[in-house]
Amino acid sequence: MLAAIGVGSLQEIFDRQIPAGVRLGRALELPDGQSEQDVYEHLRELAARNTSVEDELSFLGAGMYDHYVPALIDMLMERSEFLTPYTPYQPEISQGGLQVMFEYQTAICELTGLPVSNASVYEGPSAVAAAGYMAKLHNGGNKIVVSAGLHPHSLQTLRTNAYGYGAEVVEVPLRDGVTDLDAWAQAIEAGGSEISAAIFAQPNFYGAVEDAAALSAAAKTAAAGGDASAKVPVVIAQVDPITLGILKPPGECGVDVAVGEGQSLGNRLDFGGPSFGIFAAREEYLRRMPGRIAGETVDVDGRRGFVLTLQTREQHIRREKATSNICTAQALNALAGVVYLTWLGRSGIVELGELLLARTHYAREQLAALDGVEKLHEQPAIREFALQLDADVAAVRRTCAQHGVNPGVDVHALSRRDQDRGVLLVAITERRTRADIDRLVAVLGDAVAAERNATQANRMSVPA
Amino acid sequence: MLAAIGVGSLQEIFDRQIPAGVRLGRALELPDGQSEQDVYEHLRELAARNTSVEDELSFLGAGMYDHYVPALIDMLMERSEFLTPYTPYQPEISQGGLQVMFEYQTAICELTGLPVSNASVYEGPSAVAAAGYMAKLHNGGNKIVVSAGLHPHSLQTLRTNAYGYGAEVVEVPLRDGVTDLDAWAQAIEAGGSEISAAIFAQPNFYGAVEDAAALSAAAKTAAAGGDASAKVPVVIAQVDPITLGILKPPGECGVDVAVGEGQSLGNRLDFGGPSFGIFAAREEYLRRMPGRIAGETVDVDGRRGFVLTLQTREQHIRREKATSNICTAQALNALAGVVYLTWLGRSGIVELGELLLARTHYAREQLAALDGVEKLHEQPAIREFALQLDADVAAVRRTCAQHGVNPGVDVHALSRRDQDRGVLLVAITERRTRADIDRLVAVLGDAVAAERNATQANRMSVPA
Amino acid sequence: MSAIDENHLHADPAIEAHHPYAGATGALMPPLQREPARTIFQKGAPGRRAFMCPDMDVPHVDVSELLPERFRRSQAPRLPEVSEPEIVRHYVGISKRNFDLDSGFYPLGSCTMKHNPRLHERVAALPGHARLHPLQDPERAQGALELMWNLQHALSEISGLPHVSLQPSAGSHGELAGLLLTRAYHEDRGQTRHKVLTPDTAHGTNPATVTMAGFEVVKLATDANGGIDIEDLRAKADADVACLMLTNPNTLGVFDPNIAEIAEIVHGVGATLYYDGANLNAVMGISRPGDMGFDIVHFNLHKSFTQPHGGGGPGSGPIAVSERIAPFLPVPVIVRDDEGAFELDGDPGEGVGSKSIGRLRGFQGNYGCFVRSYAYICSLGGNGLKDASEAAVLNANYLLARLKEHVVAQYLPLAYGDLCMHEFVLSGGPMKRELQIKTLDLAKRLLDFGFHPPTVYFPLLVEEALMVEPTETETRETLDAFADAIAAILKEAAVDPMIAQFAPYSTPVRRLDEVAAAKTPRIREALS
Amino acid sequence: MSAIDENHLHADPAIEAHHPYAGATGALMPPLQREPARTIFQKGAPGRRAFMCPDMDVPHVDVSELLPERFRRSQAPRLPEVSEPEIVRHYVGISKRNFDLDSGFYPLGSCTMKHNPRLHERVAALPGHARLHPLQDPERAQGALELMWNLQHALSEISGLPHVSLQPSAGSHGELAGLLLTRAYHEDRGQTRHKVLTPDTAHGTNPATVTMAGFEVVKLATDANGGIDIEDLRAKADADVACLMLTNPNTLGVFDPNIAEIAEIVHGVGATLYYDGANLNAVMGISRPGDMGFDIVHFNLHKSFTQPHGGGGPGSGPIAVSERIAPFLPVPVIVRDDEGAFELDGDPGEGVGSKSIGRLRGFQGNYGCFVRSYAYICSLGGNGLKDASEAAVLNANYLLARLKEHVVAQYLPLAYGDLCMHEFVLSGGPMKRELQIKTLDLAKRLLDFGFHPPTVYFPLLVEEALMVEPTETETRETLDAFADAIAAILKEAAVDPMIAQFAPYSTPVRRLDEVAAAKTPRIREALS
Ligand SMILES: Cc1ncc(COP(=O)(O)O)c(C=O)c1O
Ligand SMILES: Cc1ncc(COP(=O)(O)O)c(C=O)c1O
Repeated sequence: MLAAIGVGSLQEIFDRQIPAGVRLGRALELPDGQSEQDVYEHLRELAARNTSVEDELSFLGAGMYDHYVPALIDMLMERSEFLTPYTPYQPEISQGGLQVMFEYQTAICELTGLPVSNASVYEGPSAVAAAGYMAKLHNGGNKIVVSAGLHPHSLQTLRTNAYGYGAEVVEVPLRDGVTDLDAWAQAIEAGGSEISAAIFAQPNFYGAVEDAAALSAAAKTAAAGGDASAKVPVVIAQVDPITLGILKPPGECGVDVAVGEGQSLGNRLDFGGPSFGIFAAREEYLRRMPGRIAGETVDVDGRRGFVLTLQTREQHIRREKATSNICTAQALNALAGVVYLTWLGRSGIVELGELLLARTHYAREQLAALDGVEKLHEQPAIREFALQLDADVAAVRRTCAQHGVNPGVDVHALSRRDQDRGVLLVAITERRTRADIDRLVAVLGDAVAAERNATQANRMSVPA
Repeated sequence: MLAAIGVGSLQEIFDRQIPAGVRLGRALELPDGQSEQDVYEHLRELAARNTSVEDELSFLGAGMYDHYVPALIDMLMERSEFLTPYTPYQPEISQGGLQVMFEYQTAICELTGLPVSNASVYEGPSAVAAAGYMAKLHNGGNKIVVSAGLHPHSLQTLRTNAYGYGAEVVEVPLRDGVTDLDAWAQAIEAGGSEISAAIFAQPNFYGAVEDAAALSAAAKTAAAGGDASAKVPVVIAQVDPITLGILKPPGECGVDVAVGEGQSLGNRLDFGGPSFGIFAAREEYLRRMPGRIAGETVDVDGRRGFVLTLQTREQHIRREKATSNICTAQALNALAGVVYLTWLGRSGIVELGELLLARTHYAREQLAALDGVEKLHEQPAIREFALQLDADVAAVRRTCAQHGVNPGVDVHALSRRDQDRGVLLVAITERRTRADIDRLVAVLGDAVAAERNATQANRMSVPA
Repeated sequence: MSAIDENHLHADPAIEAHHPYAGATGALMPPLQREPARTIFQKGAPGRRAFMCPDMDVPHVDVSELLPERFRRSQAPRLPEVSEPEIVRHYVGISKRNFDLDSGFYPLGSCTMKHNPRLHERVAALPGHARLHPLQDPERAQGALELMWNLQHALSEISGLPHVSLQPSAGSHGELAGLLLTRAYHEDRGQTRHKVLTPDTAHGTNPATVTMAGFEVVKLATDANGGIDIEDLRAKADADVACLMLTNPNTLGVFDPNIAEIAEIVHGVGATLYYDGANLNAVMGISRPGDMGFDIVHFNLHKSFTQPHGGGGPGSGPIAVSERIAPFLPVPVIVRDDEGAFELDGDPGEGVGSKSIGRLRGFQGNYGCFVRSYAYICSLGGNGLKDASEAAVLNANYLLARLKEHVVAQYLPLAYGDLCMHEFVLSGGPMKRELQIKTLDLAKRLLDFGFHPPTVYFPLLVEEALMVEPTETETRETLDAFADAIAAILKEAAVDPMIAQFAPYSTPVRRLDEVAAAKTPRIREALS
Repeated sequence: MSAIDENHLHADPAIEAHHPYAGATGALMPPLQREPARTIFQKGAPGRRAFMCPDMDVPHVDVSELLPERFRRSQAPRLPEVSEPEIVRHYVGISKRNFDLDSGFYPLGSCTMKHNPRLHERVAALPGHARLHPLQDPERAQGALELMWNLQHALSEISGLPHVSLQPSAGSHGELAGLLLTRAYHEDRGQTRHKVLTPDTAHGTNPATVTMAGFEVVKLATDANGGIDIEDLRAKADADVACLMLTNPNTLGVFDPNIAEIAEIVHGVGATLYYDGANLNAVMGISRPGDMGFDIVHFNLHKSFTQPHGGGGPGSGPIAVSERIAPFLPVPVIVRDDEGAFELDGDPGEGVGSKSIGRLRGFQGNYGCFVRSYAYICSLGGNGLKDASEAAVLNANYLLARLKEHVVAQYLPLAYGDLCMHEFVLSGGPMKRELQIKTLDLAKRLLDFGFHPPTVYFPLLVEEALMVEPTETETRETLDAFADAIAAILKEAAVDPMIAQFAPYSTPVRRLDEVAAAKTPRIREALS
């Protein structure tokens, strides 16, 4: 090969191109390469030091959930034809991937009740930030009103991004577990035409079902202040797709843009990623949406086919004028999403929603009946709810762990907000049976009791 | 659909065809159907009650071995195109499977040094029995001489089958760990023209490398008794394919037929199956071989292609005159086999053989140096060897298990032969590192010592 | 294609719509499928490799000290020398030259090509199953033994026979077990019987097994309804008959209406009645072999219980037997003690296996297949199994009806009866005579329509037989499309039979010279 | 095909050999690939389903009691109604309409389509990784945190920069992080800068990111050697420049010979130097961005570190930074205590992340990608990574040389330089003028030869650009075959350019009307 190239050595190729001053004159200080079995053993050993949802009875949620992933998804995701291609730049030989995107978009439109969807963005929180950016492009406002009911990671990600694109984030507090409608309307009214977007989560971070229609309507009315031609904020809802089998879809609640974390839909937990972000909107936002969009067309022989479309939104065509910088997104994860939705099917998604609703209700009532445990709010909840413990959450969780139970997320540890002290967020998926819930009730009840006794004892032993 | 069929109900279809007297008038007494996740949980729970080679440090072998299966094999075996077709009856749309068979046959021929191979039989022991049947078809003899060095399962399977096809099995004992050459020659000579086959294992069940060339030569000489035209037995060797990178191939040792268990080649343990059986032979046996054989040919346009060939051997063509009744064999497992051999490659199979040889030697010497532990024989061993313990093997194994070590197979428990009392069969694969072997030495040493002390103590406490 | 006059191909619009030239532009075969076949031995280059050997971590000892020269291989076997990416491309590439069940309809009669749920692959791959050594102590393999115990129980209930051995590796292995059991049973009663009756509709494995088990085949005729000719049976059933092997419904898709009488005759002469379970998919939860009078049954887990076929295996062929056969069952047998713990008993003192014929293979059978089939049974449950059989029979009858609707019945009449069980057999005789295309041509032409053809030329007693088994997991749309394809091919043949005679046109290779392959067998790659 | 005169296609034997009609019989597209596209929404039937809901095992409460009517969905979303076998067939079927890396050569420039070892999929699927909840307590996720720590360390060593954040989800997300870090860095020093320099060879994500991060793009020209035009840089580098974003080797495959000087100029005006790591595959273990003077680097784990592309993601875009940038890194950061235990620190008091820009997404990043890339780094080791880069550069230069040998160079000259790094860019200008086929035509015709085309029409400054990146995992035989194909297409075009102009012919669909697609977008299936 060197002869064909016309060089005397491999080294020569590098010497002729890389200035000596920036060449690394030594070997990389990394371990030696290993055989396949050795790497496997090493990674297996690392995995063994993680307590997965297979190793304990877990009620962790707060953004990612241990839903059952049907086996056919693994099989499809592992097919070379889906696993190994790049983004479909050559549509003639990428009809498989493009059709999946088209089907995915259809499913997301159906779920959200919105007419357009892209083919995925990275994940949930960054989808919120991306929607915020789109709103800014849309109406030029530089303030974003956001409910405190958003996931803390979404709030933080929004702030980080807004710092870049130059928007101020105004947080609206909750009341009775849901966005304070008055404060919401006031914040929007106060911002006036500066407001680019109004964002809330449905259900919100604490598991409460928001009155989405009321929030949307209030946002528009408050902004318009009676003026029909006034600029109104883009109403953005961060939704949990798996609840949309039973929950009124954002498109029917006056929402303009629905974003959300797609992990629940057939994606594994993977310690937080990769998963995918949902991004759907009303028609008028189509040409400002971020990410790939597959569209239907015909070939020269009149056959139906699919292409990446509306690419003039995108970075590779529009560069600095692009509506987003996103390039590689989450095609394979979105494939899992649409296959999952297909597997659930039209009636399955409703049945699953109702099962989650019922089990969640059962768990919530049973747990709230324990001494030292109260509901954080009385709002309806679908598959997750917040409890207020009269005990140190960290200590209670440690005790539960000793019994193989992970009772849920320590909200304060996640959010670092004072008002979240003592709050435990419990997620119920279809994998958690009634027996599992009963076990949680028993173990958590004991743990709370023990912790309260210990605290009590402690208090008493301290001289007044 | 019923209307199209022209019946009033589904029941009618059955009523019109199945006599009432043989209809099951009740529901099957089996549990109700379950959702996918419930079945998964149930099967996972069952799996959790098995101690796999991931859960302990295992030196089990005796026919199946914990070799590393490269990940690409899983991927290929799970491809729908390989996993789900039937036997390739329509060659035009089965070229993938047929080519794999052809490649497999090539690899097995290379390994064994024999010119023809079929596309697989069920597994090891039944391959021995099938070879015995072929020998009977070949020369009409009704006695099979067999070395006691065969795996007990092979011996037993051979006997079961021979009971059917009407052959007597004569066992030749071992001496110094290998087939007693004199007894072997005598048995064959004594049988004369009645002998259809002479069978030995290489390496044998106790891990010893046999002198295959001497056994083959002796079999032919003893039978012929100097008469060149005399009927000679078919010499059959049961081989361990993974040793054939370094061990002289049967084809170069005068062996006529090589059979063997293929599990070591890229197949998982699966508690004993499915795996595949190897069946290779000299040219003259080609038209009497059992099982599918893929052959090369051309299509009407002159393109190279593959078909199932020599089908006039087979049951679907020849029925009662077929050379075997085998139909469904082990195509997918054989695929794993040839992919594994390809992955190892020409030099890899030698390197692996040498690694096994060296680690086996190390383990054997270290273990034999323990008090109360001796080599059962001094013959060369490649990746398995037998030890004689001066202690109850079952008790020793129990103690080791408490330390997470499975030191190998209790031969007596497997064979039920008196002479196998106290014999432990230790297998070393490339997955067992030197550190693992050192741990085995320590744990086994302690266990043997403890067991001997206990026995000693016991003896002393019993009044003489 | 030279043989075909392109012009009249387009004469009939119905033909045009289905013709492979329809929309010919853009319809050429993709290059990767069109490539001439090259084996892995023809790829790579010296020194290339995928495997990286783990470290030689023990003290170096010269190989010659450990393995004397005369036992050593002098030259490495000429295995391929290729990189991992080359291996992946090679096998992924040739996989695309296979048709498979996940890609299309596969109505291969007698093979029960039902959907293979992926859950089964997932659970079979759990390390506790897949990486369990077969000689693990029973105390530490309780999950596996319980699974086998449960599977035995389910198969017993489904077959209506009390005892099960999971050991045989496939259907034909089960048959061999059955005949060895029969031999042992008779010999135990001091009888040596020589003959085994098999109907002329029997699958080839039945007579082949008879010979391997040391018996002689006696053929039974089929009557006008497609069942056993009772008179022939009566004539041949004598005290030298060891067994009658029967498939019911048989390979014609006909449930023998005289099954009770047949059993009586067979038992009357002291013979055993063997049930070839390949067609069990017709009757699960509906009719049980044990209740019909069978003594021994084999199951094809890879048919009725959806173990994937793998292009020709693995399979699994458990057997169920009546009480009188039970003592002879293969060892080891699974036993359960009072505390519910399971054991493998290789030498039972009494009862099941106490007079065992011995082992049929190594270890405990194809456990990996047990896991899948057990998962299947758990998924469906008792009622689900019955539903499956009902749907299988419904689908077969619907497809049959659709084929009767068309011109089809004229050329491809149903061989026997009017309804069918889970499969049916058509005769291509009229088609051959009137349209000049044989069943083989029809089969090959179906490939161009994206269907796997039915089983052809079996059973032997039907002229130009076409044996169709749709299974329960196919949709009505698929059955309709298949019926339409058959009709289209017949119509096309009426215009020009050469189209089918020269088919297929859209496969990586076309008709292959099987005669040449058998005449001078090339069964391995020649290496230099 | 009507546009092509069949007769002269066969004029030249070299053309004939590669022409799709060669051996036309038997070369029609298989029916399953030829079928018109139908989406899953067009399949199935009312009431069909795959999912079976687990038991409602808790006391029944009416849905309306739990969720008030006004919050409830009135009609179920019109998701497909299909059985499991239908789902499998549908998606397996459409998967066959994709070309993929496991099936053929994929020299997509800038995308580093190197082999994806299956070991990575195996280890990523281990439940301890795949089923680990992102909010698991760090004490019980030590394996995951250690893996991330080790990966950070490796990336730090490879880039020559001390601190790493794994959080960004892809390359462009890393870019965004990098510019936000730049903003924070300057603001921390009391400066508000507005401009970011990007060369005209930059990937589209660079300028797009600049805008998203609130900066303004200032373009830099490319000099005759394919590097940055130093004079242009000097002219534009001023105190309002926040950053220069550079790819090195750049998208022309050229390693900028003036990199040291560039760094000096950029640092001289107080700006940061950002390294777009998409082309890192050229220099691993050979030259390090940190040593070149870069402050911030993003990695594309899905390129250099072989995370499979999945048809457009997932990816992962970790960043490495110099000490001065470290305080601004995203949170949480991984810390290790004295006993070696790992923690996630969301609010570090000092050092790394102490003045953090905040989060860029949920949780800790695309951990599943980390597992794969970490496995890759463990497999190759330090030397193996260097070997990989060397082989990538060797392969690129060999392919370039092969393309120069042929007539090719005349029609497809190398745009810049004589050697290249891991990829090179040809210009199709002469080809277009002299042979009447455009780069697009060449690309489409390559499809008929079984190759994925190179990246086309990028970088923008090269006329009719063709950007070729073979990667190190391809064999010489593949490179030769690709070079031969290009030569054959050019030769064929000399005879009849319409062949390429109308290509492809062997794909499930042919050229698609993209204009119509954008004009009246149909981006979802219409449902009734
Ligand atoms: C009726 C019948 N009997 C027996 C068999 C043999 O079964 P196996 O292939 O599992 O050995 C078959 C399989 O084709 C069959 O169809
Ligand atoms: C040079 C260059 N920079 C940046 C990117 C963007 O990377 P990603 O797709 O991971 O966002 C790419 C990917 O195509 C690229 O080639």
